[in-house]
Amino acid sequence: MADTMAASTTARARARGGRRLSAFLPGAPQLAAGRWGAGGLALLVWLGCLWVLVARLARVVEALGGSWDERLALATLVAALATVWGWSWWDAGRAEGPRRVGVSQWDLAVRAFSKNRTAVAGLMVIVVLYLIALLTPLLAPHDPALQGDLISERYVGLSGAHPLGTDQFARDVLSRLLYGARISLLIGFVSVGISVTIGTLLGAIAGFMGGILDGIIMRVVDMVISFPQLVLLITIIALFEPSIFLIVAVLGLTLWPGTARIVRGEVLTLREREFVQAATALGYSKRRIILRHLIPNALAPVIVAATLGIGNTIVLEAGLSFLGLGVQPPTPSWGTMVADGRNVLLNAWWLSTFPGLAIVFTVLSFNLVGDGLRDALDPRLRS
Amino acid sequence: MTQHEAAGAAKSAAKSAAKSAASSAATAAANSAAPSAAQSAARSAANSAAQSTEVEPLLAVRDLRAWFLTDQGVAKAVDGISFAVREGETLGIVGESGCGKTVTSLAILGLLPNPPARLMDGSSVSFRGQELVGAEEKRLRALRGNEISMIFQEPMSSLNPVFTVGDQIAETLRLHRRMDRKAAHGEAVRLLDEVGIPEPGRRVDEYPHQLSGGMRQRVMIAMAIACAPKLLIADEPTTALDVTIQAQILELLAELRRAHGMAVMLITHDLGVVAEVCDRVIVMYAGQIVESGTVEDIFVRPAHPYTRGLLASLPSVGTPGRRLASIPGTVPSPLHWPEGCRFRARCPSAGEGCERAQELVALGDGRAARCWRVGT
Amino acid sequence: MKKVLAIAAGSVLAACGGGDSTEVSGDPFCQAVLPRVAAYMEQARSQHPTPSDPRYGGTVVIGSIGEVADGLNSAISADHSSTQHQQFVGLMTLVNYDAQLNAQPYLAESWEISEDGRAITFHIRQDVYWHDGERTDANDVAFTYEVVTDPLTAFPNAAFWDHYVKEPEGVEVIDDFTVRISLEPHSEFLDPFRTLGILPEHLLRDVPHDQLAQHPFGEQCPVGNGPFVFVEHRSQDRWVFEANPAFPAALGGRPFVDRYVYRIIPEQTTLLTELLTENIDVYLAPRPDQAQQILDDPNLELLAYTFRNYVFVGWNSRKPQLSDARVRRAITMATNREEIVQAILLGYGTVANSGVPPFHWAYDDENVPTLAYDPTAARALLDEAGWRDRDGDGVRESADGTRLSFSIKYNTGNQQRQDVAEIMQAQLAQVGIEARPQVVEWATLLQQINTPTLRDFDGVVMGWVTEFKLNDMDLFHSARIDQPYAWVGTHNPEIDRLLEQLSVTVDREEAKEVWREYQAAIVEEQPYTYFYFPDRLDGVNRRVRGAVMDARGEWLNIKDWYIDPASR
Amino acid sequence: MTKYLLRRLLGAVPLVLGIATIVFFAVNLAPGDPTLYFLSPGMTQEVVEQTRINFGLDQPVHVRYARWLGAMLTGDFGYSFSHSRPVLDVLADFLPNTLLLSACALGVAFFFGILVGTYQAVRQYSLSDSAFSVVLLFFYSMPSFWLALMLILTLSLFARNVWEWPIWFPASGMTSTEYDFLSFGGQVRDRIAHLVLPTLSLALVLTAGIARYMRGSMLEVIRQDYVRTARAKGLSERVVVFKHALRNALLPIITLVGLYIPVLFGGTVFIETIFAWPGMGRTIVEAINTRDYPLVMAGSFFFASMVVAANLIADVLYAVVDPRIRYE
Repeated sequence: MADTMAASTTARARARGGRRLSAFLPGAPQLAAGRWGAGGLALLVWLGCLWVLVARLARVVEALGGSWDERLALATLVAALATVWGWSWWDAGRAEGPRRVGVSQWDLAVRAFSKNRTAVAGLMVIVVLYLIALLTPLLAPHDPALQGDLISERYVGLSGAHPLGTDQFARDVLSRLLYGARISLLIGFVSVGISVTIGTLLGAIAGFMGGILDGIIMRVVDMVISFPQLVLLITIIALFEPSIFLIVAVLGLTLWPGTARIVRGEVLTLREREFVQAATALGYSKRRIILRHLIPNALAPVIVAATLGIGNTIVLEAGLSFLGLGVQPPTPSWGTMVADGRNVLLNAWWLSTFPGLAIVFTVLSFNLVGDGLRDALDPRLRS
Repeated sequence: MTQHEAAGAAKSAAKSAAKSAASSAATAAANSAAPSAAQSAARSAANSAAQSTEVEPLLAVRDLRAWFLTDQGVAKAVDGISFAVREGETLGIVGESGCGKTVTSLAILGLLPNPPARLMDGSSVSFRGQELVGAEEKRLRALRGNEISMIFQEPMSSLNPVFTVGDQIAETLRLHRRMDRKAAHGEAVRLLDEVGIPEPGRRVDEYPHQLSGGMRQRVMIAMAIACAPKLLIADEPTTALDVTIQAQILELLAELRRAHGMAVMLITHDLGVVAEVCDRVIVMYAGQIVESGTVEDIFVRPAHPYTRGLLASLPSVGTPGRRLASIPGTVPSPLHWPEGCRFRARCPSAGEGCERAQELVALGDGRAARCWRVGT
Repeated sequence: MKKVLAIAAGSVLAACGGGDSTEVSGDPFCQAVLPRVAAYMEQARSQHPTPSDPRYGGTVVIGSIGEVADGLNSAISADHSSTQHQQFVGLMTLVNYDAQLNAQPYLAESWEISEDGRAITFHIRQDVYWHDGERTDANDVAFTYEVVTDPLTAFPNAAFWDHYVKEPEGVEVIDDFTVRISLEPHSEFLDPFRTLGILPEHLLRDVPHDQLAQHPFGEQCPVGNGPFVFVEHRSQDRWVFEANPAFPAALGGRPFVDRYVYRIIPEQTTLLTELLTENIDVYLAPRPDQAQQILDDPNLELLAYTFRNYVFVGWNSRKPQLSDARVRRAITMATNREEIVQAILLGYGTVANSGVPPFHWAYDDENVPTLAYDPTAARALLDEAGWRDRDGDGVRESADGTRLSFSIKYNTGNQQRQDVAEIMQAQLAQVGIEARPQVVEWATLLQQINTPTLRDFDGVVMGWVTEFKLNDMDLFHSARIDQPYAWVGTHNPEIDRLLEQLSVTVDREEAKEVWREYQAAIVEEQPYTYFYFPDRLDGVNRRVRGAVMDARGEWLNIKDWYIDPASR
Repeated sequence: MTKYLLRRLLGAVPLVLGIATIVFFAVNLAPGDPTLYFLSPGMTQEVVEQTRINFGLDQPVHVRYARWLGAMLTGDFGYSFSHSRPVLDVLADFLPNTLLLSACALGVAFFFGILVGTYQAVRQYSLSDSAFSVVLLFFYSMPSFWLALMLILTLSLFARNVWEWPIWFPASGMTSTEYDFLSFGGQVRDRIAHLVLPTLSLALVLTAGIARYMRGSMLEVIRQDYVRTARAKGLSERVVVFKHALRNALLPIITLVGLYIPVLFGGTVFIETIFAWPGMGRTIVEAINTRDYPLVMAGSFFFASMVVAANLIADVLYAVVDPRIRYE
């Protein structure tokens, strides 16, 4: 008995020390304890936000009364700092003692996911990306649409004033890259959101109801899937006036069949399972069964498909912009930047290269996380 | 039907009837002691005659240690076992699952996946005087399926679903016997007939999923004996089959053994099978041999408490209503074998002196047991 | 195992190796015509052996982003590269222009104009043969004239023939080699005959005129009488021509190069790469920001010359913000066009003040007033016109509160027009004008600005490729306000008068004076903000010798190009 | 089996017609009108009207749809006015080139995808396994047009002019201009040289996908009992892996053919434009821009039917390879 008593006191002492450290450097105690994923991310976000606060103080103050996206950026900055500090304080404070190990399916999945190093790295990149996207109004050194002196500042290579060089209108490539991130990530996120919701609903209905409804939905799915996605997109977008909303709507409305098929497959297997039969026996309405029982259980493959989908959508948007049908100027998106820079690839290589790399690394992170989720959520692989 | 056939069928029918009632061949053997005991005694007598001239055993395993190096630590699945198999002899290897039976068989043929498995230094497996541990892969391959072949437990998944049974049998012939395609196909049909598959001419070009479990095991056997191997290792060949088929397969094995003078190493956890088929038996527990001897030694005069426990846990027709005695506890994890006698925690007669590591005490005439009490 | 790899590798190669797609077009017309051409060429080669001059031989390859859209069918062609292939490669025109833009004899040996100026009589050369052996004669010329002046054909440049008498009375075959065409006297009356490639009457006479557009003659099996003979056309990929040994010696005889290939490569980065890796000899119209690469490469030479197309922003005078000429002038003065020429064209271009190209005899920049870049004057002009920034939001409003804000439309895929719109947005903002660039798909944009009842635009960035006979009638004349191209809806009696006078002044010296007055009126009215005449750039490999390119076109003297024997 | 094929074919017909109908109404309901594309200075209103009649565009939409559907059923896909040739001729020109490029890309992707996937599975957890995984994922996440531009920059331009490598690849076209004068061997080499960069640009993305599936499938198969039986028969590791294991691991990969064909055709739109490859993908995009209704509809009709055919072939192939499947 004696030694356990001593152990807990030293644990409590160490916890108090951990807390003091996390007060100044959130994430540091977790990092010291070897949890480089969570710790690293917390520390990175903390230092990043602090730097933004200090380096861009004038912009922060100005943002108070600024436009909605500046106020949103400010809110994100404050929220990020608060959550990181709070989490680190709570986490460091928890006594070193036996931690209550959750056993629910999600806890198992989270633990399996965190063991996969590349997936965690991918997740970190995504979190940082979304943070940067939200903080862009404070972060971007110049206004993306500001055209410098067309004679002297055109196609200037990497320099102090313009860390990533300037484009054909002497605009700052770095600022356009940051604002481009907002557009590309937004399009990726929203269109996948639309397609996943439609796909899940229709898939669940088709799977659960069966009969002619299933037949119709599946015929439509076959039709949309067997048509080269890109040609369908181009047909629709080229014929109407291209704008972000049209792109998001069209992407959302043509990408849902993939999810629908996955969900229908899951629902078909789930439908036979006892707990669904039990629910019908209890007299639940069909709508309730689909929404409360079938969909939550079919979520695992949907989440994986959604994560991979975002990556795929960003590549698609870049493709559309390459054909001149994507986001229209002067709003920058990564696709348009690569397209604009392609004709001067030889003398202004940075115009296409940096947005191209941005696309690859973002899509890579989404794919890594998608793979990690697939392995973590797939019970068979967790043997 | 030849005379011998009739007798065999009659005998096996009677026995399988008894077995199907309560799968207690050993007790049946013990109850109707007279005929089977005499019969097995006669057999062992023949063997012992061979034994006396001390000819080099067909297979000699000396101090075999097969350890698995996993993240959680070293799993000593097989921890120093030695035994021998003589020409034409049927050796039974018995023990609860997880005691290292299958690992031993795979170690002999060098089929353990490396990593994570490794044969520790000092392990030796010599087959007809030729050392296999550390032998060149090419030499081992020339042996497998040719001089030592193996059949497995799951007939449903042990045959390749996308090749015809004929092809899979012919493959061994064309590899080891350099037969051309037509000759190998003809030989395959003959082998199918020899293992008792009806209409072999048609069946040879069918796919595994078109055959029943019993028939697929017969195909496995045909594949194994294609090159008339000296030793056949059978890893739980009948466990996945239902009782009636089980008897037919054992009958087939016994027949083939007599016809080809082939030694059989039968791995099973079913003592009834051992009693019926084997000449000698070794009982394994926690990666070690705890007792070895002839079938009679083991069934009539079990020396090691673990063997006695195994026998006691067999249901027997003769004594209805007797509570089955089961051995308490479970087999310990190979990651950290207990100190001293590994059966100590579950041994009813455990006591002072069992904390020391037990040696295999020879009891004369090839019989031995790993328990200090045995010597006294 | 080896077998598996072999099969897999073999199948991959076989799939890649097969699939040859050169094919003789399945159309019956072509199947009848092409063998005759081959036979005649065989005979011509033996009759006219290649002279021993080292300049003969080799292949020249020209690469461009666009297909020769209408091929050699001059009855339906509106596309610049098609007309050039008709004029200088496959067909022949009655007259050609020299460097001073004076007509020179070509298919027509000589011509006379009647005293009252109401008829021209052309005398056709007698030594010109179609590539299938038929001799070219007056019937061909008459047939071609009838085709292009018949409204059924829907000849795109029908306006060229405004002042000519329509068929059949308009043309008369006097004898096999003489033809008379009647017309009303007007300026530059020979110009249409410089652009019109003469078609083979013996092959196309029974094709109904409204079916000519769909006839395979243009793109699948053209038969011409020019310096090059058609060999093959793989759509969207390449055109292949061979030297015509039977081309009249008096006109220089067969071309030096044996073969001329025209390759279509839609991506400009690829085109530049193919030029730099010497897979093509000539890269037509590279982008100004690619010029530096061509200048840096020792094997290449960059030709830059003023050309006859200009880019402008047309202002819809029906819109309240743009109805006042002072506002339009202020917009022009607030745009630093000189800087734009430097920025977008890297200096390869001249600022334009009207539709008259710099090389044209009517061009005169000394005594025609120009609207130089002067933001303060622009602000003053806007104030004078009653547009002031009343609510301090940086954008001017009129007295009744309408904001001086409008859209500038341009078509997708045209980088330069996008640049113009984006730069104007930034520069006009400095004088309190809000200009919103708006991209529209090409065909949709045309419908919005061409449909008289619609005219759905404020500003539109557009460009014209003019012929040498300048004619702004369709653009600015108030009588034609409901024609497709009267986008800006100009109502200016002074401009109407000058336009009518210009179209009938025959003598160039006299016309110059009228042009000066017209250009001054245009500057005053400022219906367009004329931006620039972009120089035409061409990247040419030094192994190609003797190439002359100017406003008249790139293929101008392709029959005199020769490949340096050393690097053939 | 033939009854199954018939059933699938009958099922495919409404599918493909449905797609063609979607595209028909998408194209026809959009603003803009093809004849405007031919406008140039001086074109009078009557001329515009005349062209519309010449191309039959003056009819209301439903009339045109009925006429188009009727014509299509009799095999007449109408007339392409941007190419001024019957649509079937245009397709005959371009479809083979796209099929050739797609076949090569698919062949290369599957060949190397399977090879790499198998190698990774056999060498699981080794350094090369994780190295391959990261590199493959890198290509899998790359937009094909950016990859194409980078390939041109490096393997065509820099290779010849900057690094002076012994071999470099042409950046455009299907054959060189001297193709007709080359020996047969020369012609094959020339064709392959022109195929390398476009095929690589299309195939690399697919290879990454196939390798990932193959690795998973192979790992699954290697754990099976019959692989252990094969080893117990004394077969060499290579025979065990490439004969016994590979055949079974290939089964799920075949279904990928149906999944990847649409992705492949989508990719051709960029690759054919960048490498000046006269193929169907690029033609359809140009047709859309020029409102060439008949060509757009015929093109999408053929694209869709090829995808449906690919799925059908994948299923039939599956039955051929896997004896357990029998379609009645």
